Amino acid sequence: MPSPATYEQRRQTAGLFLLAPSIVVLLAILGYPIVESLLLAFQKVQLAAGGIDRQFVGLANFQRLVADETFRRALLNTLYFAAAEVVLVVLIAFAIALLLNHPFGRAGLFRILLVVPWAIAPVANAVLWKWILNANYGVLNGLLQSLGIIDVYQVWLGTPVSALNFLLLVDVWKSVPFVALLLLAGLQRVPSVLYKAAYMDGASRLQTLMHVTLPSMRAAIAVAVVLQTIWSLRIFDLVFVLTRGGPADATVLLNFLAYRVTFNFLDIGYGAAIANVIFVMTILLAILYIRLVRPAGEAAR
Amino acid sequence: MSYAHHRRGGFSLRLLTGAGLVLFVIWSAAPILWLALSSVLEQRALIARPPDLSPQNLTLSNFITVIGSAAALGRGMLNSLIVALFATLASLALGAPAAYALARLSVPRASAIAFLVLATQMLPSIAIAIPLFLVISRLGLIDNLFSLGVVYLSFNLPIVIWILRNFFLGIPDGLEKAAAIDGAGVIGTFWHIVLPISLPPLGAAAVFAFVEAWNEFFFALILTRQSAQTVPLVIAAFAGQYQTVFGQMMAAALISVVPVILLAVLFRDWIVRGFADGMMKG
Amino acid sequence: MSVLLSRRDMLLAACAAGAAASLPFDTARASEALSVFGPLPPDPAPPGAAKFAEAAFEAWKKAHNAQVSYDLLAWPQLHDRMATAFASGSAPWNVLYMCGWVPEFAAFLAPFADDLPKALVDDLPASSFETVTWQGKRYGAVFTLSLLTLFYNKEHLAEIGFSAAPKNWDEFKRAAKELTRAGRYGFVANYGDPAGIGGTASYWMAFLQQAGGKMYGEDGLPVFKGDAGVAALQMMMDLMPGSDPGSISYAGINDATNVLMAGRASMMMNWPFMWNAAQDPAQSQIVGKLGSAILPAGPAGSASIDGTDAWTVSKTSADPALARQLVEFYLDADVQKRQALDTGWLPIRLSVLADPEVQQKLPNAAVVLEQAKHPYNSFVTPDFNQVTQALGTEVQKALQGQKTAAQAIADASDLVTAIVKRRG
Amino acid sequence: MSPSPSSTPLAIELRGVAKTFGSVPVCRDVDLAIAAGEFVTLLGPSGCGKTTTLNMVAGLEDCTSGDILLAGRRVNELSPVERDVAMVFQNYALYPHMTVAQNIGFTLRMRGTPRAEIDRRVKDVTTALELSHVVDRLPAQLSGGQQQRVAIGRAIVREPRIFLFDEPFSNLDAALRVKMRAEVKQLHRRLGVTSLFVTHDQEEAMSISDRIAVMNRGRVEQFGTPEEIYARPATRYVASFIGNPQIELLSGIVEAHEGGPVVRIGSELVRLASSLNTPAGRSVDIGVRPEHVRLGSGTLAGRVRLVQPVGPSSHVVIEWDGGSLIAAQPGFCRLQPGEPIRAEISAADVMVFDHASGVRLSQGMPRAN
Repeated sequence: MPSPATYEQRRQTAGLFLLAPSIVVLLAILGYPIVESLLLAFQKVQLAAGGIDRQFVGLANFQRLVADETFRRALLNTLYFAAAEVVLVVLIAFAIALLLNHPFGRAGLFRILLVVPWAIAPVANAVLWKWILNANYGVLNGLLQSLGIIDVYQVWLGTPVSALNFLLLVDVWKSVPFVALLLLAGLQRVPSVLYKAAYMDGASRLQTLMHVTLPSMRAAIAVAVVLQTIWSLRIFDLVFVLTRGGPADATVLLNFLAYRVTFNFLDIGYGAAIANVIFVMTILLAILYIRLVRPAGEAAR
Repeated sequence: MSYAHHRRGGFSLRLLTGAGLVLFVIWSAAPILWLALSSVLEQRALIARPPDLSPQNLTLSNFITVIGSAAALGRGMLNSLIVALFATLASLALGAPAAYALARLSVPRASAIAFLVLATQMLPSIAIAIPLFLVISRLGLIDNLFSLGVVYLSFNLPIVIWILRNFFLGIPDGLEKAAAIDGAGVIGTFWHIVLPISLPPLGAAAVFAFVEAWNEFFFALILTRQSAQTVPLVIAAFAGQYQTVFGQMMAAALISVVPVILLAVLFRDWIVRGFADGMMKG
Repeated sequence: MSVLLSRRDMLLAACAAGAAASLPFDTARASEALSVFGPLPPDPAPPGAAKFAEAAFEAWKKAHNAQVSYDLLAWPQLHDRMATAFASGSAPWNVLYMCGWVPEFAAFLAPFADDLPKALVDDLPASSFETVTWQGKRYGAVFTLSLLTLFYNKEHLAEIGFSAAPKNWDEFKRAAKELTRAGRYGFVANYGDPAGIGGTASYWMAFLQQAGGKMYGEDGLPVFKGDAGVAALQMMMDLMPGSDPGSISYAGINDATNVLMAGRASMMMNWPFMWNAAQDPAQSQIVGKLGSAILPAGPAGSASIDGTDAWTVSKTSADPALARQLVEFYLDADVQKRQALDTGWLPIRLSVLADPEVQQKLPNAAVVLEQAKHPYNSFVTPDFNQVTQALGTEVQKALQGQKTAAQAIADASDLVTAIVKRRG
Repeated sequence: MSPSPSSTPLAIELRGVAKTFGSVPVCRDVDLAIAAGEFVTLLGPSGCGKTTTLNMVAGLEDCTSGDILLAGRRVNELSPVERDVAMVFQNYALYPHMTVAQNIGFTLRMRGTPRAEIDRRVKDVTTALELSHVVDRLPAQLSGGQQQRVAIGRAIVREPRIFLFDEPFSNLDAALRVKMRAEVKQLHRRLGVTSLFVTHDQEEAMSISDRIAVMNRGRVEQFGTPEEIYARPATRYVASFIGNPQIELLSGIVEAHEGGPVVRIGSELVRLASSLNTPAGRSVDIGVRPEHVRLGSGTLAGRVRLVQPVGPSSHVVIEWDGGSLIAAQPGFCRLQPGEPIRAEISAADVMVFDHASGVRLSQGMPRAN
């Protein structure tokens, strides 16, 4: 008994059928909290007996943001941090993916080693790095001194620029594995016939990389960049353990500030406003990246 | 020069690759090595300057204590395993079909939907913590592994969809058409053709979902009490207000990473195998 | 022996407590059920969670036909879980541990401490109620006398001719300077985290009181923008040349404690719990070398701050009387004594502090008791976190040389005024 | 609608089929009637709508309007499997994770054929296609020709009603392409299954087809046997698409002349068959195929510009004041570039197209449009 739907109609129907469960799950779990947090950003929220007191205050929270020096500092820190992290993570991860895709790097051991930094519980990871970077008994100081690179122990987390960049380093270390895994998956779908063709055409390795590998990996790179941007703008645990935003707010990043305002100051409305700034920033950056990296063909679709 | 030979490269490239791999190993392993050392040394050796690695400071007491307190760590790991397996399997089971639909099944406004799905992950989790807690506590599901797993599912699902969708977009049309001609329906095509040729991204997505759920801290903190505590909370318990029991924390961290490594070993083949050859774009 | 290994034992005990607490609540319905929210050992945990007074605890439960379930969490996470639960209006606990958060959460707490037996209250330092009182009502009872005192390396001080700890600011500064040599530092502190009790701001508050200043006036507005405030900060700045330069980066007190225990710093301000840790050869290189003394006197004498570890009772508690009785049990003289002897956390009851056995086992008990005779206000308010964040950040800037003491204090005063006014 | 049982219905029939993507028309008003057992090719340049037409027959794309009938039954709403068609794809579209045997057997598996029968039929097919020794290999481990055979094997294994080929040889080198062409032709002769074949290679189309539908911009310009298409192209477009080297087209105006109309192209007067009955003054294009230019004598006086030997014959490009022409000479031509030469265009074989519409003016058709 043939059904009256054509191939395309069937595919579309099946598509809606396959998509629906995910959408339902996401809406059911995240729909209310997301809408609620958007609303909270326009409210003054105070703890009161039995719960919270909410009062609609329009744009007051956002006006406060404009005048908030810590917020401005956090915004600049975050922009620097996110930009630097995305670039570093994608470059390092790409290099690692190339290495692991090379016949020398095919050993399974390398792939297992790859995931370990990412698999360490973030709490333990942050505490580990806190010890490594300690100004008095940290092994990094000890190592660099014994190699003759530094004369005296350095307070890595003591000055604004240094502290922020060490946070960056640790987060890059932790973030590279997944992006490398993603790019490795991308590398593995570049048909070897393309490499063979490039070889036959006499393309140099660099040319092959630029004209064969990279274009074939556009999708994987786009995913990596967008996801890493989301994660970089959300970094929190490292700041919480390593520096607590210090010294003197030098390493306050937006998400940590949102946390501090929400959970330490219990200024829930203001915290929601900061969180929404991150939300909007992330969306804008994501759209930008998606447009930049999207293959020409898809743009026309 | 044969092509296989060319793949390996000339002397300088092989040297560069070798050096790169050495660097990669140092970069990945050195901090881990220090973690491992920290777990088997007395704390007084670690705060010495330089760290005192002499054998009399070696101790297994951290591991003995941590394993001795198996009630907490063991239960934490079991909880984490249940939650992470649920979140992983569910996010793949829901996410892969959704990604396929958004990539290839002419769902109207697929790009916009995909972006909205991802946008749910752009709001920092801190912002949704309180409303989410409110809902879950009204449902009486605080300190419940299922509710924690479902929350992780909602965090992993968008990322899984996004990763897989972009890979599915690159599958040549011909394969699906061939499958249709061969008599496979949409679901059959997805199951027999699309999934098997997408093992590397599926492997990456699975490892991602598992690790994220295994290690998630913030929601585990607010959504559990005692019985549903996951392993990151158990590890965090070694860091108190006045003292961090560093060696035990590192020992616990090391133990807790074993399942993830086992997973990586298990999925290694998925991560390695690619079917790019023979599916040139039509 | 049991003292030396106690930190491990306590962790084990905590795990056991966690396992016990995982029993479904329903099975406890038959008898009265109390849910207690508190920190995991080695932070000050209650009997049954930490390993002390277990028999007494069992007996108490039996006598009161009560089930006590513990919801224990690592100390740094306590506030977050509590804040989330309160903000959602669904905090399930009857008895809660608080650490300077009473004014913040006062709306959710019962002023049960007003009903405590007079005999008990009389045995507690009157000033211990300062951090648990809000708008005239007593919401909690501090259960361990946890005041900041000076810890020092006796060997190091002897080397520069100090047979006792520095008595005043001048001696303190001089000692710190002279002790900074041969790869060691005279002083170490954890100035990395500006906020909270034990944060940079609260250290400054100790100095402030030593200089004779206070935080707030009668109207609740800040009054520290005077000589005392500036002098306190200047004192901290003057100590810096004799301090571990890493101090500004140590976000937790254990970062600094480790430096002292490694023998590479000679003095630090720390909490009573430090004593036991420094005698554990597995983690300390200064076993037997540690001395403790009250904080050096400023122009107005010695002064400290309060660690404010207190038990409170939730307003929504089904059986507030039973909850109060549990807190009374925690404050029972015998329980307090076991707490001190078995865990190293000092008692709060004056009679127990004066107990010779306690003083003999914990030599610093006498010092802390002495310190308690001087002011030790932690100036907690509902916006304590926000105030100390702003204040501590300004202090950090001064310590880093970005601002003069006067500038930093003036700026801090403006910031704190704005915060207090916003609260309204 | 249903045909009477006695008549043999057409295997494939397209009635007014059109397809638009968004607002872009890809196929317009395509009519085709293909008899059972016929081998028909859709020929045209890329983008002419031939693959879309094929996909619509296969059921892989919907038609915007019109009807598709297979064996007399309207199948617009039927899925590919219900249409019982098999298809060979341009890049083979072999399943990269399946072995040769699994690739070929997949369609039977999808139909629930018993395992033993699958094995047997796969074995038959792989034997017939000389793939027996590679049945356990993955597609990536095969040569291009072997991949091609697997793709064909996958199509024939289930004995479909119709074969569809979508530029199946475009990835093969020239020699292999010719070989595969012969194999497919033989296969068709052996199985007798109606086949619809898409290519942009006119030579391939000519050599393999019973009939060819030449497509241009979404329309079928002409549907006929290879001979008809070559010798009697319906339009200037068809004429120029078919034949190698291409037909030469020369534009001019019809003049009345003693003995019939002529077109003046430079100094040469090209005589038109009088039966064309073209009025003087009309703008036309003259199409001259290389084999219809005779060298050595004639009225056309020009010079040799280029000589291209292609083996059995040589192509000589001659130019004169009216333009240039290609003449095909049998054998190896020894003319030198620059040499003066005379040529004659065979009046009987000249094709005349209306300049404006491109439609060929043929005998007995006094007027075009």
